[in-house]
Amino acid sequence: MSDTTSSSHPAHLAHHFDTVEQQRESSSLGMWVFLAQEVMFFGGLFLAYLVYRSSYAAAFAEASHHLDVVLGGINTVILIGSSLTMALAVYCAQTGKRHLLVLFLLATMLLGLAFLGIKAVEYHHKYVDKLIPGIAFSYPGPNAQHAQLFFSLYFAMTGMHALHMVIGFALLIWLVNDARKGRFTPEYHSHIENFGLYWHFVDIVWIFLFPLLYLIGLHDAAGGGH
Amino acid sequence: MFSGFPLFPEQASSVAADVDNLYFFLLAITAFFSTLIAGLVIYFAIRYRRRSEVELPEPITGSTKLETLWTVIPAIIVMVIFAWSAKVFLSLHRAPADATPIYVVGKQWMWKLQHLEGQREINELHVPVGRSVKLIMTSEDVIHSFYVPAFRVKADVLPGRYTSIWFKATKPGEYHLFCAEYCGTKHSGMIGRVVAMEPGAYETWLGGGPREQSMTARGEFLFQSFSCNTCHRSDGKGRGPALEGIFGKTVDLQNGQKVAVDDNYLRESILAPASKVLAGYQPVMPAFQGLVNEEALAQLLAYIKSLAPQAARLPGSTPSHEAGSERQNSKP
Amino acid sequence: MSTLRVPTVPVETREHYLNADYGIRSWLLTVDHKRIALLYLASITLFFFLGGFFAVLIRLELLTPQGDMVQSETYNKLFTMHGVIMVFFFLIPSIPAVLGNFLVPLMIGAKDLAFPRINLLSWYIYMIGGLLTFAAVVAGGVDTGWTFYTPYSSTYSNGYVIVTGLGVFITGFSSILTGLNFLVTIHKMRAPGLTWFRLPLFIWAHYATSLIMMLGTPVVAITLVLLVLERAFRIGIFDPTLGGDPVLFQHLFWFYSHPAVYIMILPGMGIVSELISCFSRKYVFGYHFIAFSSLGIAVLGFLVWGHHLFVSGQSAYAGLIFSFLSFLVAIPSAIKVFNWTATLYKGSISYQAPMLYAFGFIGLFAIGGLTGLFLAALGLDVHVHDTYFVVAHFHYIMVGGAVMAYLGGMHFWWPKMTGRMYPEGWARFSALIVFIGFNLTFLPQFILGYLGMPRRYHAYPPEFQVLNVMSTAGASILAAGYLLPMVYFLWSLKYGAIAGPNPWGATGLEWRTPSPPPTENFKQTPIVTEEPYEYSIREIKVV
Amino acid sequence: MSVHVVPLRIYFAVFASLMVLTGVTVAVAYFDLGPLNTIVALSIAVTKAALVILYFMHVRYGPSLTKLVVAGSFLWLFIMLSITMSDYVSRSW
Repeated sequence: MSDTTSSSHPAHLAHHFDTVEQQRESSSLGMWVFLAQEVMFFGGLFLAYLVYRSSYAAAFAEASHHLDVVLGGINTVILIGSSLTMALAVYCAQTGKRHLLVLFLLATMLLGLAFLGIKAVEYHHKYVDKLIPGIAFSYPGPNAQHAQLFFSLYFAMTGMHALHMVIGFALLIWLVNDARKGRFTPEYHSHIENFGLYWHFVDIVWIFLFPLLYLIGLHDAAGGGH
Repeated sequence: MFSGFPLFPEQASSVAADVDNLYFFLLAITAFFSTLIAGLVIYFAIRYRRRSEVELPEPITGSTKLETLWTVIPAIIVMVIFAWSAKVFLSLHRAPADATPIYVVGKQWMWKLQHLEGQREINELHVPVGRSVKLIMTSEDVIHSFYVPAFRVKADVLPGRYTSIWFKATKPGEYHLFCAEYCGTKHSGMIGRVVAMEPGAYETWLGGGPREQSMTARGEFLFQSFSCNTCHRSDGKGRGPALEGIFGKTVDLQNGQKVAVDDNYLRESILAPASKVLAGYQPVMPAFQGLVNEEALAQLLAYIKSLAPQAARLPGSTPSHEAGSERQNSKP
Repeated sequence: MSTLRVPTVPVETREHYLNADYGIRSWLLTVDHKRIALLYLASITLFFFLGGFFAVLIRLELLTPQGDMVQSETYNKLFTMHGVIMVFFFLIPSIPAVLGNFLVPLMIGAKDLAFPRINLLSWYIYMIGGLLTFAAVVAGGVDTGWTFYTPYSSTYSNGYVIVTGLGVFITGFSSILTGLNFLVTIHKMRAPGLTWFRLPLFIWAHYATSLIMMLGTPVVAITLVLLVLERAFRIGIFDPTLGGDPVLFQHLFWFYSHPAVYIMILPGMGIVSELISCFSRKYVFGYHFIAFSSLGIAVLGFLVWGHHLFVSGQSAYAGLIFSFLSFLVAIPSAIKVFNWTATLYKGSISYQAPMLYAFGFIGLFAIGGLTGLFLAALGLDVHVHDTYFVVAHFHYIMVGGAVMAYLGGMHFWWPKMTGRMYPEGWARFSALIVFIGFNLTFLPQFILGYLGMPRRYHAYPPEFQVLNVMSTAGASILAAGYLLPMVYFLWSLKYGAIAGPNPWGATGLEWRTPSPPPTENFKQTPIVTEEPYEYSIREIKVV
Repeated sequence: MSVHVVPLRIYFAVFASLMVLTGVTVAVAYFDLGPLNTIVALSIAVTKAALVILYFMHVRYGPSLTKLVVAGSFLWLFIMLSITMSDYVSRSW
């Protein structure tokens, strides 16, 4: 009975929730559950990677020499940096620093764009080197077949990751717009917080992709052969 | 057997009775529990039918004793079934060491079979009664499944690797051979028959027909025409390891791992030799992927497996525990 | 609490969710969970009859052994489209998206699901996926089997694999969003006093189902993405000629698709718990055990997918593990069946139509579950794998179980959804017909399977004909049984008696609001002070 | 509102640790440690992910339900990976 509806119903409280607290907790839980789903989505790719890496370890190590560790490393730094700016954006939303919020969101966008740009450069190198399975692929040596598997997985995994970045970028445009209009307050900024969770998740995926794809063959840099 | 209105398949192999006994046991359990539940539901429904709109049933919320009972009893029953079925499965899975190999290739939509003696058949398999036969199977295209209901055996036939089944026919006759894994347009036409014959009749059948070279002989011919013998010398001084007696051993690889030399390892080592190179050798062998077809590959395997052990020693080789007989499952 | 004779207020004079607004826009843009449930109801019914139409053609073809009615390509497309449509577009959304959508907020005293707009989005996603798949059917169909096994699907099939795969992929997200909505709603939107152990078992079942939707569906989604890439670009992941492993596809596919069976059956179990309790006027026997067995099934259900791979070239040792785990799932299912039976003991049992469906469910699910033991048994599965035994088994679970429960639930909550009663006599008759037709259709298939008739066979050896004819005869009866409710449900919309808020004298919050409910479900947020299924108190408040 | 505001110095400390760990994982990759290479690389990745989850994503300060969701999702991932691998490692046994 004790319904709280009419007493204090802020504009941003949807009709079917009783309290702001309930709405905030619901949206946060919803986001976390969504991320759990994302873990399993990428999990399928990691499983495929695990299976073939364990079967064709040598070919994978050799094929990974064709990835650019420097660019990959720079991208890792950029992406972790963007996670920091995103975390700071959430901080500003929590503490009501409206202009800084916009600034940090823009910084996150910029770093995200830089990441995607470097990724595009890497993809282009692969295209020039004929290392894109299904489009242009020619790989020397006896491990060609299994190297193709490596590159298939490389493109599937980084491609899915990049797609998530692109979606994140689109969402950021929308968030920046809302933030400029001052839509977010210390009481109501679920969108910023939830987007932050999403962005950090994308960062975490990369934290695993980087060593698994770029670093596995470094220690025998002499290259291939077995 | 191709007519009438059967309710139960013929038992024509040594394992059929074991499988059927398990089946009858499970049927009995199913019959008992479905009758019990249906009986109780019907009895309660009649006995406690609503007699008046205002009646109030006695409140009963549950009974931990009963819950324990109907948790523990099913648990015990399923564990019994598990143990029993695992035992039957392992006997289906482990071929006797003396089983005669027959090589099977599935393709859309036919079965091609090769006997060691050289006979080749299509959609028909002749086997002797009373002798264990092991089918070493692969596919040229999609996944098929070799299924002989009367023998109660089945295994998927995959492209790119070998799988196997074994059986010992116990009753002469003709039995259905089905492809059980959906494989495209004429899936239901990928059928044939297995003819189980008395040993005498089987020998006659083997002797009849056009004179064929044995698989080993053809394999030896291929071995030489591909010049395998220039590197895989029997004295162990070639660029590749000597192959005499290698089948069934466990060997050390260059990367420190160990691998059992079974049909699938030999297959991979011919088609993509760089994947798992023996310790002490260089990856210099060319890949034969696309150069040998499945039948020729089977002949090469038959030849390599026929090579008797020699004095030439492999680095770090040890005899394997099992004779590599049922190792048809391997890495992708 | 007398039932059935409470037509106090004519429905039309009161505002409720159906007459709150009119026009096509008011439906297509609605965020009311009850209206979205009806959108789903209309769409899945269409898909059900489309899939059923394919089933009829399949059964007609199998009347004769020669395979002489349609070409084998056509036959392969028929069973593929039957499977794809029934599994992904009917069974998986059926109970959750229709009854769950309608009832979850009502049962927990909420005004709506936590994310109403996402709920509407999920219906649109479902429709987009459905239309894509339908487009593939119209364009010429797909012939891979609903399991899409590689390398047939990736390399050899001539059908519209990519379009169908994308359709299923997209629809997966509708399932994910529905599950997400339910999870958050059940966690965060329960009425005051409605503690976890006061929740109806229907809610527990949907909670467990939602867990599976969230954790399983994304895996099949990425699998289908890889399949589409493989088919479009030959990237090699499932292609043995490039070192890929087709069995990996099966692992990924069944990691979702085995738990998906529990997406279909768990909500049905939830419905049956409600029905048995209501029509015997008793607290559900062993409430906690039923609730936890739902969670147990959801968790264990994720550990058993490999029993689909016993003869697929999976390692024998992995087979042993999967077999063992599969047997464990039998235990929570057994617990449920025994508890339902015990609920009847000393009850006050009436045989209204929903209860007849519940009885049918118990019987058919018992057989379906017990024959599952045959398939979990390694040594026996080798023989019956990929035969009609499997076909019979999973139809007993999915059709005998899930569809029976779905129909039972539709009959039970139809008065709540529409405010009208359907003709009871016809409903009982159709329950009987469905039960008889179902058994006649699928019992012979167990025998066919043990005889060795493989599934997906267009033509078959002549000695199997008698059993196939029996099966086809049963299917005709079954089809009539499914058409009947369609007719009298539609009839009841106009001519049915006014139902009143609680025609069955049931407990549960959904019966404490008028039928049909107002847009925000309750005039005031209800406060729950009693245990669930309190039939012994017999104070069912009618608002 | 029970929003926990994480102090800025924690964000910067976490960022610095992530950078250091990135450097370490690259450096270690140049040494041949045998099978340890993968173990070290993954341990570092897990540590980094844990830092991001606990601090950037506020799980450390969040409700236990969130912790349960995080733990559950990784448990499920582990189930999928480990049971599937049980097939691959035992195929040639």
